[in-house]
Amino acid sequence: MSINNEEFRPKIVAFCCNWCSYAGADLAGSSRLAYPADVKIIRVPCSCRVNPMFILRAFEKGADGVIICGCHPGDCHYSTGNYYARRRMTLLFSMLDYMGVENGRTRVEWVSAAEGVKFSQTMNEFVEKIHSLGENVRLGDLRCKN
Amino acid sequence: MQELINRAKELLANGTVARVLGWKAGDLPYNPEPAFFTTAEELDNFVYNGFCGANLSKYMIAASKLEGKTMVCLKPCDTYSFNQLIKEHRVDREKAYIVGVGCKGKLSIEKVKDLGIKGITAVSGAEMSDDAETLTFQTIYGDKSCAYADAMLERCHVCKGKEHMVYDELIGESKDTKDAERFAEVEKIEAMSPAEKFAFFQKELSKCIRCNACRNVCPACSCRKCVFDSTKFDSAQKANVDSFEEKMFHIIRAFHVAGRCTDCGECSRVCPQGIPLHLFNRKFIKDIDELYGEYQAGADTDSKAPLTNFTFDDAEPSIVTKR
Amino acid sequence: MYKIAKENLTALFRLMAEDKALYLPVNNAGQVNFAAWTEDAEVDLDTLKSVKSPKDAFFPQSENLYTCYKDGKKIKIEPEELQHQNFVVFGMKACDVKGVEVLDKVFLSEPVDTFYAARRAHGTIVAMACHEPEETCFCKVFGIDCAEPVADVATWMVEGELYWKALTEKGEALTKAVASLLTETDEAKVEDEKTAIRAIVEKLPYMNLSLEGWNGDALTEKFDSPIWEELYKPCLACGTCTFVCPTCQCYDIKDYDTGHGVQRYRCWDSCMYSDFTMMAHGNNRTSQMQRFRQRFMHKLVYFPANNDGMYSCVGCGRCVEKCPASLNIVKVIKAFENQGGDR
Amino acid sequence: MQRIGVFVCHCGSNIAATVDVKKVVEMVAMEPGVVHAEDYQYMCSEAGQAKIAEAVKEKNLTGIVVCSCSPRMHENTFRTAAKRAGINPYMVEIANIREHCSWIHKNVEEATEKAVILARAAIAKVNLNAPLFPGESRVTKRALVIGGGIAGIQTALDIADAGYEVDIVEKTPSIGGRMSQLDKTFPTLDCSACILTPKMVEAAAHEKITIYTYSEVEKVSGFVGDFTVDIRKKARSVDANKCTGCGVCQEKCPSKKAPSEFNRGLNTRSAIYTPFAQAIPNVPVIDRDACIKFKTGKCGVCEKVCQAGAIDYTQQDEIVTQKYGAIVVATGFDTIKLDNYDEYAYNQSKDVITSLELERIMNAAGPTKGHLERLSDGKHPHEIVFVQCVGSRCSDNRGKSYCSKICCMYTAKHAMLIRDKYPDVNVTVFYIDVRTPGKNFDEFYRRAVEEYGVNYVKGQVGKVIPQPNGKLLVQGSDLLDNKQIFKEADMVVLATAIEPEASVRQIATMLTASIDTNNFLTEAHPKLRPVESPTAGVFLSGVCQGPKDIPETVAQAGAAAVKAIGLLAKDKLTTNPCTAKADELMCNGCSTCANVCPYGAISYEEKEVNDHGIRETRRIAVVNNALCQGCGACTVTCPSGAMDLQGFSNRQIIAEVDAICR
Repeated sequence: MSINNEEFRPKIVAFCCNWCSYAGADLAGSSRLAYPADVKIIRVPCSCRVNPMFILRAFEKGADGVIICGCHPGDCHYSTGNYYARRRMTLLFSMLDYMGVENGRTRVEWVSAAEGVKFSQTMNEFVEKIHSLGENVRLGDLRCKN
Repeated sequence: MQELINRAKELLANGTVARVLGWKAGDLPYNPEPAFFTTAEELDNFVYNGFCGANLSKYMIAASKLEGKTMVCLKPCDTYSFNQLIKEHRVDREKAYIVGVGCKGKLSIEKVKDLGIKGITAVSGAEMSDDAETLTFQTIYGDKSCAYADAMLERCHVCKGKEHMVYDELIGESKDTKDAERFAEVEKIEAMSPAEKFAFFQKELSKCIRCNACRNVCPACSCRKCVFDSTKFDSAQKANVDSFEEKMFHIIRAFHVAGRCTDCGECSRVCPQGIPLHLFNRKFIKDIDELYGEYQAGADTDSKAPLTNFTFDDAEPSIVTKR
Repeated sequence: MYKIAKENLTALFRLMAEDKALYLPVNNAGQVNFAAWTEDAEVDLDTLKSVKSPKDAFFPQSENLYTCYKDGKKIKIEPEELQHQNFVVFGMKACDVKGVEVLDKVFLSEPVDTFYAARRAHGTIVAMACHEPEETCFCKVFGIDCAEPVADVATWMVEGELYWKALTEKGEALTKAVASLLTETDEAKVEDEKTAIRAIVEKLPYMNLSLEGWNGDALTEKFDSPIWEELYKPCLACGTCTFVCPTCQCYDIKDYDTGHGVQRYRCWDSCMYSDFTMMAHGNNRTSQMQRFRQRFMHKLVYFPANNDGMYSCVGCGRCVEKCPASLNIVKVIKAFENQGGDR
Repeated sequence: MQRIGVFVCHCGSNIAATVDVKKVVEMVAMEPGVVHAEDYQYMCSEAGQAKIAEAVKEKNLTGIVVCSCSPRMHENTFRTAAKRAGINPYMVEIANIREHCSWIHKNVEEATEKAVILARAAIAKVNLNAPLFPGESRVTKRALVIGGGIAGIQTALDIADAGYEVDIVEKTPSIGGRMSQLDKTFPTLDCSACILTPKMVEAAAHEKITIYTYSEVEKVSGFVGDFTVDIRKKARSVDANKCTGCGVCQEKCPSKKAPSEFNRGLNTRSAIYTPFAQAIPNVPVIDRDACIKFKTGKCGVCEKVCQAGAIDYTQQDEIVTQKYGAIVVATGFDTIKLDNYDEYAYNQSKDVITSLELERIMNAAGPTKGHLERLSDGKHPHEIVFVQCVGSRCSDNRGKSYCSKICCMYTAKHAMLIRDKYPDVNVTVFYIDVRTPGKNFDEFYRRAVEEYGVNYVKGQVGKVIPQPNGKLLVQGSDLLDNKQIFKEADMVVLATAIEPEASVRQIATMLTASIDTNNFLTEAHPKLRPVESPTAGVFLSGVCQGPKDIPETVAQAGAAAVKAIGLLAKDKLTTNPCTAKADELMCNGCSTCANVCPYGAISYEEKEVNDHGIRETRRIAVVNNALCQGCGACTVTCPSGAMDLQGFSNRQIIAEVDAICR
């Protein structure tokens, strides 16, 4: 497989909570479960640390998709963080959808430290979805386009 | 109005309050301004009519820091904002003497002008005592008139009701003005295709001049330093070069007041470009009502706000794609 | 003097737009602002005032100054190109034209603002007389005659026809370029229109506003007045008045990281904002009262002091219409007037 | 501006095989702030760490980025190395170019490009890092052990022997746990009670150990070194101080129909009961659901016969609140429910039993007094079939995906014991694999086959069909002979999968300890920190962490005890410096942040501030650093961004986003 420059190569930011999803991504790594290199992970202590501004910022700077991964509801290391994240992200995603931004560009997935397979599968699916949506043109700052 | 002035003078005279927060007559028939009155003489300029749309609760943040109590005139919808400010410790209930004033719907001069009425030198029918259904204008281009309801602010057509949520005493009667569904406009947009939705908001937001009037008038946007003015977040903005920043600003503005916004409609009232900003806030309100149970910010001072609350079986964010 | 029938205006715009950019009042989502003409644009010449003044044709709300690119550890700087294409601003009112004159004082005096100067050099202003002035207008107070705008070209809309009169060389050139659509006529109708407009102006409520006492010498007296303390109170510290104003000229310079370079741009600033003139040590105006005072002192005292008595207000009345708290420059002037009387 | 050194690790070929590390070094050297970049075989080695120290010294570094394996692996290593080199440990960031890059990508060009981007993000973050300094908090020198089985008992004994107070909370009326239900233990075949009972007695007699039986943990607050726990002591209806343990009440109790939990419901017990003869404490409890007195108000026999006057029908649940420095979870296991396995006819026939039920049948104190007999008709069996992996290693979602680990050995044990005591009984074992790693384990299994003639059949049982003659028709497959087998058996014994005790979920939630999808508690590191929970101050002992046999459980119990002792031995703890912090000039005092804080770490103060010359008293949020765990919930709920998280600040995360998206 060689890199074709013509091909659409999405920029995807994945916010992963330190305790479950980041570990899940580590497990995907140590289990050699491949997913596209387009996904870049940012470690946050908890999904509740993800500010909607981070997500919009990513889109502003040219991201084509943003995914937030946290512990399964009930399993949050901080007991309640992902519950808050869940409400925040639901409302934010709904607003983006309301404004005509394709709703497949954002996603929340709960991935435990044991779910390396799920992490890899989720990322593969998400990248595929972004490929089908194509480049993000509705929510970016033109100045950041190359 | 006279009853209000008399009561204000009385409260000033007997020392109950140190000042009165109300509206002062403007230099045109339709531009009264929010004002503090400290003497009986100043109160001669006090006015309360259909053009007194301004929600005075936000001025109480500053007034709470002053010596003595402030008599503040709040319309039914303003009291929701005041309650919300109490809840967030931004105003001191003890420093306020709340006179709940009656309301028969507030007027928008923009709407009057959109009806082709210009050069206005005098208005009748906007007084609170007047039950007139019609507004009459004297203009330099002749006399004009329009139905009161046709000149009403959008928010009054979806009025939350005549009840004051918090007050010390009530003066004046209120009128039912609701004649539209609160979420009808939101539903209309929700029914659009993504491309239509995008085009609609792109067009509306392209008018934004980043004057921050919507933010600065908002009683919920009471931050000492807004995140958009702050270097601490690396998000300071002043004006756009590209259309993205308006979207960022308006999404975040609405998000930050989600669950706190009382839907007072001030943002839409003050926008110099007539952007229907309430459509953002009301979308969040509608989602909150549907997903987490009906919630009216400012209806009380102790309930848990939807975004600082949760249940174990809340909807997953993927519900957005499923609806 | 020429004229053109209202129904032929689209042809006129199309012709002008052939080799120049054309800005004119366009209704976008219910609001009229100056925007580039396109075939689909909903041109609106009837609305008296655009929400924003047309000053951004010469002084845009934001514009790039230069871009820095990274080249290894070195930085490459590319300045933004200056305006080099000719353009026309059509439908400016007398007050807005005067507003540009105010901006000229700022940007064309040394050191000359090259971005602004390039736009001025390439822009032709076609002004339009005010058919029906409104109650918020007070341009006459500043010596402006809205019946007879002074620009490259002056126009009047009378009974379905646009009357056209070139006043400058640029105006003559533009007239020549569109001559095929114009017909020659006399000035009789226009004279009648001017008389009618001037008669209306006399009836406007702000006509008798007095600027007495407002001049460059009034600095200390006005600055130290206790009136400001009361006047500013309803002010919400938004930037509406400054952003709709045809003469407000303050700007901020900011950097934007595009990821592959840094764009340095300038954008309008507002003296009403808490971070206005923020410097490393903090802010030299710490209260909203001080910022509020600054705006009016600048327009009515500091500016005339530095510009031979020219006020930095043209009486367009936009702030009167748009202030969310119903504050405005007229109320300020009047407040001092009353105070003067009491003393 | 920072002076950043970037160190790119080859990790042998783990990284270097897929990521062009030289190229990464070359690219990152051009990033703002980077003054040094190099690569090395193993950055985590002594020599690798020495390179960091050297560069810090030579280049005057203020920040360090290590491009290596997951920060969950070596962040601490490099922080410590930085500290030794004289840099604040929090000036170190890790770019995870192994787990998140080299191990999942095959294309070198692609992987290298991604490694560079991940490094850039880490560099962008370090540019905004600030030195952080841990605070201190006190340690309460007392441990709580949740669960009184062999794991809990051993942990408690070890901690107590080191001189610290320990409380054991056990939800049943006696300590002893699953091990007390076992008859014999493999591979030595010694009697379970004989080796467990002395431990139980020792624990009960230990002056540093307090045992709360018939008690449950109700609420946990606080944090490492300073937990506050509410323990609910359920009403026993018997005064433990007066009871002499004579047992008369149990004899005389007229209600004897309650199923015996200890005997897995194979027989019944009285309403007032001790679960088994060697119970500790030897104080009965009244099962209020079974007791006639509690159900009808009439009876009161036990009260009449009790010489000591210990019966107290009015006893109420009691809440004991205690402070602890460390908590050990030792909640153990249960066998899974077999409702999903109709094919084994467990619910249809009394003669299909689980292995744990067989333990009770084989035990002299069990329902059959130790005689091997069919529960349906009391007849002596001649043909017994054992089925292994019932619900273990299950590929569908009826059972468990994992291996329960102990079944192979106890099935061999059962087979051997039966063949030894009843040579007339034929024993057949159906197995998928026989797994016998462990000291003397394989020898043990081979003895079963070779010496005792147990018939091992490789294959699974498809169906157990109860026959009209009372026998059980077992249909299985023999994979080695590739044929179907039909066997008429008198008894079928199912080696049922084990799963964590159901209450562990609730306990984990209270402790904010994470659990995996199978409800096993997650260890802080699967290899290197196997007895610690990721939640500081919480340790894991026994099967609650994963399937184990007794020796492993005891070993882990000791290890957990040592970890707890290590914590209790400290007078003070350094706290995580990555805590939230409010900017007092920006804070509105709106209380929204406190509403979402799970630790109650935020309070408000009326504070005099100087806001650029404006002096006033404002209501301002203050974070207690010892309580704050650094989740960041408050930072997002704060609209102005006044509340920020040190180490994961808004600007740092935004810088990472920018670096990735550019």
